[in-house]
Amino acid sequence: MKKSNLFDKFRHSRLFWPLMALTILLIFDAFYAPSFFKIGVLNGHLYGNLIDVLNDGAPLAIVAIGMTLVIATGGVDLSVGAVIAISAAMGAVLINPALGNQLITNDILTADRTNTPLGLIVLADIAAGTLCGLWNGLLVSRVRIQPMVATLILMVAGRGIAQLITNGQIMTIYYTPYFWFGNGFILGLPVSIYIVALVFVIAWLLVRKTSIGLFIESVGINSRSTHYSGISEKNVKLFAYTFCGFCGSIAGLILSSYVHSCDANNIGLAYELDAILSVVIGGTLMAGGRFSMASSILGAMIIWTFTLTMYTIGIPANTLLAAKAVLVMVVILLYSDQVRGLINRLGTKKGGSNVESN
Amino acid sequence: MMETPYILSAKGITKTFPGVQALENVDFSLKRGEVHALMGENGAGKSTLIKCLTGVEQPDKGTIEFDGAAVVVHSPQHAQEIGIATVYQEVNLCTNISVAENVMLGHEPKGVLGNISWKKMNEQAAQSLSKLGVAIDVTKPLGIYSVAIQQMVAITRALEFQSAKVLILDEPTSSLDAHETKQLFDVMRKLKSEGIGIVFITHFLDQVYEVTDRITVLRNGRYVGTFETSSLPRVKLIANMLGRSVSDLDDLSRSKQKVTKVEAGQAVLETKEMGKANYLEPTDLCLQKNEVVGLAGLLGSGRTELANLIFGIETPDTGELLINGKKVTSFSPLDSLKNGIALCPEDRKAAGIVGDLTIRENIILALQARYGWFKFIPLQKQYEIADRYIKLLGIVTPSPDQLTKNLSGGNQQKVILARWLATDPQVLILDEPTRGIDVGAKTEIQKLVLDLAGQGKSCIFISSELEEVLRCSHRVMVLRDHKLVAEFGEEVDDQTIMHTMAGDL
Amino acid sequence: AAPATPAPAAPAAAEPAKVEPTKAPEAAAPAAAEPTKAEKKEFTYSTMTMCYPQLGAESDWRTANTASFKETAGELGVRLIFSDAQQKQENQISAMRACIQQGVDIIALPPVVEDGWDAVLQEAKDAGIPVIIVDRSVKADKSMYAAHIGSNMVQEGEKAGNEMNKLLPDGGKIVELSGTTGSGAATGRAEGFRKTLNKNIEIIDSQTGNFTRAEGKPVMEAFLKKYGKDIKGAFIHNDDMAIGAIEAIKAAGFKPGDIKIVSVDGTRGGFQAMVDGWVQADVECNPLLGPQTMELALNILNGKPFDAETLTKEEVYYPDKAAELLPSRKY
Amino acid sequence: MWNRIKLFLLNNGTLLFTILIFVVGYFICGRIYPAMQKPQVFFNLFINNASLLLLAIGMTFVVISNGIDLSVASMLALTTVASAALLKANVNPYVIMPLMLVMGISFGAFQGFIIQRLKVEAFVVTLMGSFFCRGMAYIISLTSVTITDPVYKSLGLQKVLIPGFGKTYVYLYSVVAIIVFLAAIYIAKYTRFGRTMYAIGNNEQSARLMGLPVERTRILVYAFSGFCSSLGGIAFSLALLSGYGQYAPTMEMDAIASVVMGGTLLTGGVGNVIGTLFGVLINGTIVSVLQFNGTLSSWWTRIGVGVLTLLFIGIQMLFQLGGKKKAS
Ligand SMILES: Nc1ncnc2c1ncn2[C@@H]1O[C@H](COP(=O)(O)OP(=O)(O)OP(=O)(O)O)[C@@H](O)[C@H]1O
Ligand SMILES: Nc1ncnc2c1ncn2[C@@H]1O[C@H](COP(=O)(O)OP(=O)(O)OP(=O)(O)O)[C@@H](O)[C@H]1O
Ligand SMILES: [Mg+2]
Ligand SMILES: [Mg+2]
Repeated sequence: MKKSNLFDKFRHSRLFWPLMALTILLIFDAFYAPSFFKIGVLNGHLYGNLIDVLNDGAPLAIVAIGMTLVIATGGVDLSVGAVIAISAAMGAVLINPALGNQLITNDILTADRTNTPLGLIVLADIAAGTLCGLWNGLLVSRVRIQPMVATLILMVAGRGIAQLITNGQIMTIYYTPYFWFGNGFILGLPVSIYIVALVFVIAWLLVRKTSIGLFIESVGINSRSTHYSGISEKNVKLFAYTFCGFCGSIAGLILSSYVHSCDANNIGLAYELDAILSVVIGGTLMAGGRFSMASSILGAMIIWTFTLTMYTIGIPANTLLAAKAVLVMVVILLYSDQVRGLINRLGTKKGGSNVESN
Repeated sequence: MMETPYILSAKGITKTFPGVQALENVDFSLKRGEVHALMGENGAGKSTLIKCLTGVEQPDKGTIEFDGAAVVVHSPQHAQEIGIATVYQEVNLCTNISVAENVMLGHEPKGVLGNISWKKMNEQAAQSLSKLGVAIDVTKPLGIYSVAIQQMVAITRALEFQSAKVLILDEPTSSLDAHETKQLFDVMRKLKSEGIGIVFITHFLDQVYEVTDRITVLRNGRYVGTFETSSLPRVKLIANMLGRSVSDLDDLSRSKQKVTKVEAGQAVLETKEMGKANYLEPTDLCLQKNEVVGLAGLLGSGRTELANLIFGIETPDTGELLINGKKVTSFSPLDSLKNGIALCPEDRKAAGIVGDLTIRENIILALQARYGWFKFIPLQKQYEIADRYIKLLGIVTPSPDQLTKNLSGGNQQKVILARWLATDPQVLILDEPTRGIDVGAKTEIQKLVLDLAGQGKSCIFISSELEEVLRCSHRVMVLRDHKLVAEFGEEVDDQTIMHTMAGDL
Repeated sequence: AAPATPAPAAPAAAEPAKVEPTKAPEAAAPAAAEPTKAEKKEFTYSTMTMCYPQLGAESDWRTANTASFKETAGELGVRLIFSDAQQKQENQISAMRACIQQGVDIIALPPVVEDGWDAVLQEAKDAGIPVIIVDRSVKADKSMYAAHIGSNMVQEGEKAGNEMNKLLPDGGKIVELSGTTGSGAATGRAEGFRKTLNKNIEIIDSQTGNFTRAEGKPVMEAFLKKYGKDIKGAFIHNDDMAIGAIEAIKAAGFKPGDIKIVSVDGTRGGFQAMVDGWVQADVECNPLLGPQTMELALNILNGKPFDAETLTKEEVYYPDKAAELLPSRKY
Repeated sequence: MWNRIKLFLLNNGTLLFTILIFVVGYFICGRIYPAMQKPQVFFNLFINNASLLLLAIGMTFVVISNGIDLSVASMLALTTVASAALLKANVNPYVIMPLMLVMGISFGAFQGFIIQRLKVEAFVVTLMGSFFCRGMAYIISLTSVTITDPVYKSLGLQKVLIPGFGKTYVYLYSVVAIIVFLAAIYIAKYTRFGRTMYAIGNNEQSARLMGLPVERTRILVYAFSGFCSSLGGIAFSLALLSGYGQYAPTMEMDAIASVVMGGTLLTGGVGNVIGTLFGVLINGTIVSVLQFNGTLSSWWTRIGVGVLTLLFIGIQMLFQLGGKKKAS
């Protein structure tokens, strides 16, 4: 009996549905793209599609963590893509500010040099992104602009700012230590996975081991009541947006490290939408309130598993977008109480004596 | 076809919510041309029964007969179409659209092109409202008016249905004053004489005995019985509702409770000419240790404003606020919380509960706010606190992990009270704490207030029930037109206060 | 986002415009509409106002193209009215309308797509302002604009196909990373490539990488996981994607040259990849069209003979010269 | 009389202020760039933004009912491709246009159904709808499809002279947009559907308990937005005489921005279509100013649009705050 209780508990946990979706996707892969599961060892580290999902999905997972908090407060952050571009631009420019207007000389290209120490680059990266988050937070919590509008402003202007930083150039990075974040390995696994874990742990400690998580949920559900309870709902929102900016900056760091460059126009393109989708696939409501960061990370993994699956089975390019729409819709319909009710009813009929437990 | 005397009857209604059996096999029948009271404690299932009758919820079991034929009511819209007009508990109107629309939408007068005729609509709405003695600008959005006005508008809307055969009123009087209530009753009597059946829910026994013909009592979701009002003594009614003897309750509500003596000394809380332009005139108020000060006034007299200013919801622009003799410099709920002030707000739904949080989380919310972001109350401690207050206030719930939005109105109010008691405040401001609360709980809350005063706390008690204010308070201050107009000691009688409130003294 | 578009041929610019007297008067139709202007005034660079509704700043190629126009205008003293349409055709069109109302002398238009220009070209014609189509072409009637200057995407694809043939004389399987689905550059290059590709070379997979580094990488990753060592070559529609793809190839443990790569653009990044040995051939696509366009504009305005169709010359670069040329690349 | 005017001014403060900002802003721009004083420049706003206006009208309704529709731009693109492809297949243009409208309406209604009945977030449903429509457009054709049909050509190039302004003109589709705009004003103010929309936007639960037809209204609102999008698509294909899956990238964001600038709150229940018209005009003016300036780098254009948007919303909010203070 205990076992079934455990299962029931699991079934009602927030991780259940995203895990289900991921499993179904992987089962599909098992049939149509068996190579998906091959994991080999190459140069002393693991290598394979599943590793790629983790590695490529890392920036999205990180952004999704921040986005979860913002959405939980009942807001949304459309600017994360632009924030990614700004922080990546910051890093690229600090590594080599000479690249902007001047011709590259061979010694720049071959020299593994940087104008700024790595630590400072990372700090500046993070500072830039966090500052953007702070700006969003101030607009939302102090100026009281609706979240979608407030972040739309940075969404539009942000890539312009990133271009301003890089002087409109696509900046290629030639500094090897910087590549470690996106391409390095620790104990056979990509560094980016550890970064996700680190950000998650920081966020989790911050949110669940303090009262911030409770406050965020409370603000998301009823910000007026929260205010009346003596909680500074402004600061709670400010925190969420700032943290989301912080997450964006880390994602910017990894993404620019992946491809050794910063293309202000394209880096992190549409990440805001994918991040929102990850959060929603993870079962957090866009109206705010209860949230689960782990589910959002799963959501990000679902999106990347799907993307790589499509590449692998070779879906024609022109049907990709429509296929993605249908998949995500199906996953999200699983959250609809109506649809779930239907599934549960079918399950109960089959199970016969299934008793609804509390 | 056989004409039954019953216009609406329900048999064997059963409704289960996750973890709560809200209704179990409840029968209810309403005659044409009667006023029928539905009575029961908080959480007895009154509102749920109404919701089942009007299609908001679908009952798990049971049948409904309307006008001699079995019906399944799909939705509130359907209910209206067949002739059931309803005013739900907690005002349920749209605050952004005009008063006239709130009254008329759904049966708005049409112009030549089938368009809405705004002129006619405004006229009709104003006329209907005036029947209840409300004269307001109907073109203004509803949201700018007080809860009481909104309640009147909701009632007007229900009455506006020409074809209605049944009118259901779920605690319509909880935020009305005596005069407005009387006007409502006049209208009810008139409708009754036209053969309309009226269901009336209230926690005010006086009102029940004033207008109703029959009473149906629910207890814990179960049907207790239906009685002729005239043949059911109050004590019996209460006994039926509570399912226990009421002699002790009776004692409590009749005897003066103010056992503690207030010692003059350092005021705990003092306002000096504190006010805010367009909000509240400069006001002096002084609260001693162990003291309960009652605020009396008509609706819209500025009591809530005074409470909000003291608690820091709004920042005063004149005068000063002293706590224990120290001047308060920054105003926000958090500052007040740290200064030991607590406020149970008037608008429970919008400013009180956080519906999707559990009862436990709601109760510890303010305490946690005082501890700050990083001093997290351990889970076990949270449960301890929650359990303590659930017991202390008698909150009816299967577990502290129930979502607060699933509680009945009265129990939600208790949760908010618990939230503030948990912070162990020095000054407790209660704005309409007993609205929508049953007799038993009401007495408990009154007792609690006095107990607190006995333990060295102070209290500001706002209520529209004069009797209640008098019973609990050591001093009564009367507000009128957003201004403090008079202050009375313990010996004042309600007549004096009433005249002061009305301004004819 | 529309991607790196082509338009090769800095050297071609230097060549004198071929005289095609019959076409000139007709193309310079504005002269008829505003005779006073044309007759009275001999245009010089410093009296000419040119409108350039740039399409966006989505790629290296595009920013180099913008810079070329701005620099040239600065050097020659041409008054340039520049705007950025952010990849939206509607913005390009409204920018053209704004230019018409400002009464510019000539409009140089880098169209985002070939269709949809009829109405606004007509408006320009009515206002007597000649239009030069830059880079991509438009489908409107030839009488609607004065001249076209740009490159031929199909030709680029053909060149890439020839290079691939040379690199894989014994045939083999290759993959294609194509540009943004539906963009002229992507369709043209794909079409040309297939035209010249030998029969013994098989394109086993083709997927879009949207002309960006970030998407080039995962697409290549997926190819490598799926086909592994079967892949002998790759045709990649621009250098940005090539750089992304090379990251994936590196990570999969391949050595430079294991997979023969033919790319398009000839940007600095592409050259660097050639120096490092990853890319075997890079088909140039020159964005520096500023000088050529301005000269053409002046000829049109002054009623001098000009070439109504200028095709920019396309070079192919190889690793041997890459290291030498790299420092001189402007973009 | 004066009282009535005063009342009108008070009740419509935000809207009037939006209009005032537009007028003053346009005037200042006209001083800086004299070419902008030409009437044709003003009417170009209606030519350039006809489709945006149509999309924004539908979006206004959706936003008022407390929803959001991210699929509008993709639906527009799909309409252009589908109609171009059908024209190529020699289908009668007079069959195609109603067909496209039916497509838009039914897709909108379908989205509304999922949102309302299955209780899925509007943001997500319409985002997926947007992916789906663009995806379908790509499946129909990857490249842009030219329209050579004479009917489309003559409709698309048909100018309508503005009476009293000499040779100043707009195109036929601009007139269509204005007609829809007027109809939308009527619907919003004078029909039960319109008023219910406002009620739902404020509080859906209340609207339901008031016995208003919540489900039907919400589905209709999305259907209306679908109608506006496909009509916008027809206008777009007339203007450009072609169909292409990548047309109007991110126009949904422009539409939302216009709606917001017009004073409609994204939280629902408040706003109107007249404001949206001015939102669209302001949006168009911002773009025009940057085009008339003609010296800015592309990144300054983006930053400029962002800053001007912020500035505008800031001014509007200040005014709203002031208005609230006065009202109380
Ligand atoms: N949606 C719901 N989900 C779970 N439980 C619910 C829900 N609605 C009501 N309940 C529960 O059903 C019971 C009956 O509630 P109801 O609102 O009918 O009480 P009531 O008699 O109207 O009380 P009050 O006088 O306080 O308004 C309560 O225990 C309440 O907690
Ligand atoms: N008859 C009325 N006409 C118009 N506005 C009114 C009327 N009565 C009250 N109001 C407004 O409603 C708001 C609420 O009033 P307020 O909160 O001061 O009342 P209160 O004294 O706290 O009474 P209660 O809490 O019993 O409702 C005030 O802004 C007041 O101006
Ligand atoms: Mg109730
Ligand atoms: Mg009050």
